[in-house]
Amino acid sequence: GGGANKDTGKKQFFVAFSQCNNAEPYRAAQNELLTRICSRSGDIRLSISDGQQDTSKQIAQIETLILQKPDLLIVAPNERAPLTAVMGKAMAAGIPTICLERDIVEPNYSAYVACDNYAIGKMAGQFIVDQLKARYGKPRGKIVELKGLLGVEAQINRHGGAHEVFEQYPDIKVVHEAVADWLQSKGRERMLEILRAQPEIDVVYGHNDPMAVGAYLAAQELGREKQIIFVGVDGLGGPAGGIKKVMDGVLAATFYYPLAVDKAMEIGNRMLREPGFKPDKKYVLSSEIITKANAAEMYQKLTF
Amino acid sequence: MAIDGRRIFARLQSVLGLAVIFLLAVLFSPKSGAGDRIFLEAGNLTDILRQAAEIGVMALGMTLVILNAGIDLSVGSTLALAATVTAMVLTRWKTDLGQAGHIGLAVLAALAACAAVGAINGAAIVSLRIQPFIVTLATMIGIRGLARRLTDNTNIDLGFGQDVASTFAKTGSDKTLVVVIFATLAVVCAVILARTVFGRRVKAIGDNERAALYAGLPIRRTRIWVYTLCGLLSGVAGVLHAAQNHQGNPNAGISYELDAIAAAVIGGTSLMGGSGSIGGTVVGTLILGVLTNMLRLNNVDSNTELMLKAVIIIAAVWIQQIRISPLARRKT
Amino acid sequence: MAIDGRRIFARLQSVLGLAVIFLLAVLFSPKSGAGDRIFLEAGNLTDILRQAAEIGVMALGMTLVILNAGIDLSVGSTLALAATVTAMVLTRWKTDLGQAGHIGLAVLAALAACAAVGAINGAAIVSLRIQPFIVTLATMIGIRGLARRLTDNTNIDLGFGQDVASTFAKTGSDKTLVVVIFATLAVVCAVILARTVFGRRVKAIGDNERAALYAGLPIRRTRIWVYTLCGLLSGVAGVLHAAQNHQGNPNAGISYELDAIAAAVIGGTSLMGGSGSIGGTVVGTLILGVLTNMLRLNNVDSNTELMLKAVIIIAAVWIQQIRISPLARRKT
Amino acid sequence: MLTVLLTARKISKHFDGTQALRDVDLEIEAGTVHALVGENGAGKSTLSKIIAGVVQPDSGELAWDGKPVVLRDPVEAQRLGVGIIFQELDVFPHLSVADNLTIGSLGAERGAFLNPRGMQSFCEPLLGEVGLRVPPGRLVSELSIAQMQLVLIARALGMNARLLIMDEPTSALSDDNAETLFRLIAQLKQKGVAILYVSHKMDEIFRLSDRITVLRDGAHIGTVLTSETDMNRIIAMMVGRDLDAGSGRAASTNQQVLLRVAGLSSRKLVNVNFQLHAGEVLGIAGLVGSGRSSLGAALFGLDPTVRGRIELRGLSYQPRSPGHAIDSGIGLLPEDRKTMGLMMQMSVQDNATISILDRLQSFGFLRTGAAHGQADEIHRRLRVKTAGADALISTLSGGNQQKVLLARWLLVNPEVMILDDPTRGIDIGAKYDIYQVIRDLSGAGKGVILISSELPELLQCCDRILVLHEGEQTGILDRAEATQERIMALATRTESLADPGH
Ligand SMILES: Nc1ncnc2c1ncn2[C@@H]1O[C@H](COP(=O)(O)OP(=O)(O)OP(=O)(O)O)[C@@H](O)[C@H]1O
Ligand SMILES: Nc1ncnc2c1ncn2[C@@H]1O[C@H](COP(=O)(O)OP(=O)(O)OP(=O)(O)O)[C@@H](O)[C@H]1O
Ligand SMILES: [Mg+2]
Ligand SMILES: [Mg+2]
Repeated sequence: GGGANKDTGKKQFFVAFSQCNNAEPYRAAQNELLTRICSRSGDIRLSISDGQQDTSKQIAQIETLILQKPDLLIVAPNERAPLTAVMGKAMAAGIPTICLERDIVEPNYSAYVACDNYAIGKMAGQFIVDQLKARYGKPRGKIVELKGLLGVEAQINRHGGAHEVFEQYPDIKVVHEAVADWLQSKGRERMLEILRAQPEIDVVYGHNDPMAVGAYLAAQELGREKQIIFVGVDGLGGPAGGIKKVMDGVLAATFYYPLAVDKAMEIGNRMLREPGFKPDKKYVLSSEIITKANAAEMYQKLTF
Repeated sequence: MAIDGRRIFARLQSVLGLAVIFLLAVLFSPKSGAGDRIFLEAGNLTDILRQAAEIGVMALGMTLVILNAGIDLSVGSTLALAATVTAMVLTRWKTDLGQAGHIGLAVLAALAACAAVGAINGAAIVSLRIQPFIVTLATMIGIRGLARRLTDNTNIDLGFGQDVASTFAKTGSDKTLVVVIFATLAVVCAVILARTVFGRRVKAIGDNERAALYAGLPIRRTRIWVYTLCGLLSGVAGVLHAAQNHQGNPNAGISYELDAIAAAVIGGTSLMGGSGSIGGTVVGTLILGVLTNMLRLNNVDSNTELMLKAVIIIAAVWIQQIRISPLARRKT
Repeated sequence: MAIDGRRIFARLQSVLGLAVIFLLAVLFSPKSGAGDRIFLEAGNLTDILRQAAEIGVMALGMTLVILNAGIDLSVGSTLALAATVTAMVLTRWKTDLGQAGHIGLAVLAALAACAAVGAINGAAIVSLRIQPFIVTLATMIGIRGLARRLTDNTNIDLGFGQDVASTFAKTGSDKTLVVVIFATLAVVCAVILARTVFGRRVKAIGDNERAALYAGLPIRRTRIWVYTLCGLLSGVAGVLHAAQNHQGNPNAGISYELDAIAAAVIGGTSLMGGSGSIGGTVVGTLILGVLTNMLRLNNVDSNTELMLKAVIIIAAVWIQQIRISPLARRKT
Repeated sequence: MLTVLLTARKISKHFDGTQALRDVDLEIEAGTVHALVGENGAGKSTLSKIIAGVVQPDSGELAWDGKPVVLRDPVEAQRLGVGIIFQELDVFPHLSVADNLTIGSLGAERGAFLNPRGMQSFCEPLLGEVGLRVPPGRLVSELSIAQMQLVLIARALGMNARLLIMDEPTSALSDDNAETLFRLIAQLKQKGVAILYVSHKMDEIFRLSDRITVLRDGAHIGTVLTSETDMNRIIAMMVGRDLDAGSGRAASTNQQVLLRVAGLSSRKLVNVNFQLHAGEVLGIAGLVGSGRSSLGAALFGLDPTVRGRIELRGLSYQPRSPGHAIDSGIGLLPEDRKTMGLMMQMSVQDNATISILDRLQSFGFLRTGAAHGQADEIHRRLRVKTAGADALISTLSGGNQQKVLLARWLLVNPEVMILDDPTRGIDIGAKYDIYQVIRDLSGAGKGVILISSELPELLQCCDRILVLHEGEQTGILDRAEATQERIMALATRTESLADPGH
């Protein structure tokens, strides 16, 4: 549990963050932001563990974390169902637990910070429709969709939200859907073949920025990048992130997927420091569109 | 099978690596509030066993395959198939067999499917004369596709209610049950290898296939059975996986084949076939389990963890074999 | 190495599988607006070559390793290391060598790092006498950790501007260049294997290590070089990967080792060591490349794609070897 | 009247490139020993394998007890009662002796579970009969090659066969083990078992057999009653030419010491001392497992536990590895060509030149022409029978494989050549060729160490014979004083030696 800081006598808090997979740029950005926030407050010892995209590993990790009794546990679950039980165990052990962006099956947490991928899908879909309207004067056109790993919540909802919009316009067709597993290299490979099979493409909608950038690389090689509007999701800061790609003119737009840890720590800090504080069960974070217009400003904000 | 002194010595040695890792884990274990070493807490030690059990069960089958001079890359996909089939039968079928009957049916269906995958592997290897690596690589790819297709790319949740699926998940994730299943299967496999005609043939064929041919051993039949058993054991691992994770996930078990092979090989089984043991594989599984637990308890940065893991795996394997005569490990 | 009729025949056969897949691809190719088969468009065919080049270059090194009766699981991580080192040197170092010099430095640094990884693999295998599977599994894990650590888990972007990094990406993703590099390296490796003392020794040691010992061959030295070359070639693949994807991604190349091994083995290289050829590996690489392209051009559902792929791989390998005498592929 | 057990009619078999058998007839009667002889590559093993159901003939028929049979696999042959000891020592190295004896045998594998006690009582008498004293639990990979041969003989005995095919069973055995085998054969004959005996050793053939069938180039040359023929006639039938048995050689007079070994000990050797002069042939005699091969291995840098002093041409020599030994001028032709000699997936040519690649290269590239020239010359000299230098070595008959290995060492051309059982499995013509090679080597001033299980061979070829007993040197006999009896006495340590210290 939290012990006394020997130097100051001030109470030190132990915050544990069970990250599902460090090895994704989005997750790395989350870790970075959380580290900054915690070090700013001075009395928080933060430990980040990496589930390495393996649910069993993440469960095992949380099990060992429970033994170490942190003052606050933040979990970014790799998968919904499997983590439900172990987070229940953490709650039962009296550890305040915050669940990030993926809802588990039972509400075994003190608070849940949600990001609405379906809403993001709808925003992206609407943006694409607007672009097509601008291009043709009416809503028509051909879209290529590059999907993330099938079955993952973000993939399902970013797909579903966008399609809800597309379906209102019979002349807008998704002519090719390919799975590129969130990867820039796969996005590029798949797009090369798609470009061969589809002589006309107006928009590429990537479920994340790297896949959209990969598609851009492929189009560039065939000299068709000027004819296509590339849209991504995530809007990470830094030179490798999607915002920079919008500034570079590679992507027409990207949609900020909230890092969520800032909100989580805001709630967490109050739970640690305000004895009477009862958090809400659920906080929903909203996305933001990033285009050339606001890219520079967002880049400043989200680059650490 | 008579046992002479040298073998017992070799066996002791193969525990040496495990012992060293165990000691390291104790030494570096963080302490709990009460000052106890967390690593040594009963809860943690049994956690290790439980966590190791899945890979362990697969590694048992893998050991049979490797002893037979083969390899099975499809075990991870087979595990996913078992998990999804179990979950589907539990959540989507209606039966009037009662909960126990329904669960039995689900498990049987999963195991049968996995045994069939193994049998297909074996049959393709013996009848088309294609290297096991290629055949099982193909089934690894194909069965993954099948599992995803069966579930339409979704995870099937088993839930936390009172229904049959939840009951299955609750029962099947019981620590004792999981560990007992692993232990039982290990003993069964060890007995098969050491005490049955079949087991001896498995080794003999892997040891020298031409001699086996000359001796008139039923090479094809034996081989098909070996892969069938391996598939079956991956199925068991898959059922456990489904229960423990409360879901049937078609993307489960990716790259588990490497862990299963590693457990067998760390335990002293030679990839050239013919030499190795189930005991060794259990030790190998535990080495990997303790190693992972040790690194995690200490909350090592995950990239550092990977680098440390590399070094420790090599060190552990090296310790296990340093004193074994160099002659014994030459390819003959 | 003289060539007799049987060898030529065997060589023709190993192209048979490729020919069949090629025909299938033509047959099932979707048509473009003008009614041409898209598969046969020059652009598509060269795309296949370019895409196959990365795995192909790795498979060349893998062939040397497998001929030597080894295996190298670390090639995917090594590729990632090369990609990240290249990107880091390009984006984070300042030099006054001019663009060409800077690019040269980046490539050299990446290749040197990868050759070092290979040399470490080789040295660990020969001096600790641990099975190559384990050693390279450990480096596969460890080097992945290193690559991630170097970049702090982020992708390093090469950008789309006029700076040195962008120039590198633009040059290095040129189709002709990539294909020429692959072809050149394939020829070099084939010559090494068939015409040099070193190549002969690589095969001899893989064929029968004990006999090689008695024949006084420098086993340790040869083996270290084999793994070094394999590391170096993975490095080349990694540099190409970075250029083509405009980024140094520490998570690149995951599970590429399976593809590289598959290319070699589909091309007829035996995992038992001693038999196989570079030509076969090139064929194996192309079989995989055409297969993937064919399935994707037809926009097959991704799960069906996996299942079809499994069946076609087995069929292709089977076709390649049906007429080769059964004795030739028995383990002796 | 003897009953014909097995009849083979017009058996033909060809492998790609070679006609191994051409219309061969054979009749084997119960209770007799039928010898099968011929040069290396004549087709003896192929015929044996056909009868054992391992190889299927292209044409021809087999009859068993007068009834036609088709043997599709070894089990069918075993069911009929055919047992075989294959020429290639195909054991299961990672299984125990007991496992090797009982696996696959029809009787010993009843039921699903192994019966360790039953196996024990099955194996012990068999091991006793062949004179192999090792624990049945010992792994076969830990045995010497002679011991493996004994395991295979025991295994064949255990099958209780009515026809026992022995393909060169004594090629790896020393004389005392061979004697045991001969006694066994006599007993089996008594019991009515038929034996097809393949060997290159004429004395054995004439001692054991009732009939002799001669094959040459896959053709049946003739079958004769042993009592009605003699060795020269058989040899003439085999080779189709007259052989020069070669006289004994003139004793070497060169006094230059090439190799001096003093107080050599290792894990398996105790205080071995000798000198080898230029042009001298030193024989090493001893029983199975007496350490003869270990002595060769120690000099060749294969044993890290060697202690003692070795000098080559007066310079101290600490063998580190075979590579180092070769560079220092020592060569070793190993006793087991399959596991220690040949790269089975490589060609004849590549196998012959693998140790001299450094000489065939410029800037690391092989000069193929040079390789061809040198190897071809030696293959001609040794009369290697092959479909061509590019043929895979695995397609050669055992004896020809051995010649290719010898060719490898002739190409290396070391100062001191250690030959460990060089005539194992070699036909009589080839054997003379090898004796000629030994003479040539010593004539050229090389030192030769000849390890052999055949005393006549040692007596014929050597200037002096060093005898080992359980790793200890029990004596060195000069050519003049050496007789079979004295060597055996030293080898079994029934004669005390000149130096009472040992
Ligand atoms: N599997 C095979 N493939 C190709 N050729 C073969 C094969 N087996 C035997 N041969 C050839 O058939 C011929 C007869 O070989 P076989 O082994 O029967 O000879 P052998 O009389 O037993 O000789 P040795 O005394 O040397 O053992 C040889 O020319 C040999 O090269
Ligand atoms: N690979 C091995 N592992 C363990 N022991 C061995 C091995 N090879 C030989 N031995 C044992 O070492 C001793 C000496 O063997 P060595 O081969 O030197 O004798 P040898 O006189 O050459 O006998 P052989 O006639 O069997 O070749 C024997 O007792 C033998 O059983
Ligand atoms: Mg023979
Ligand atoms: Mg010997």
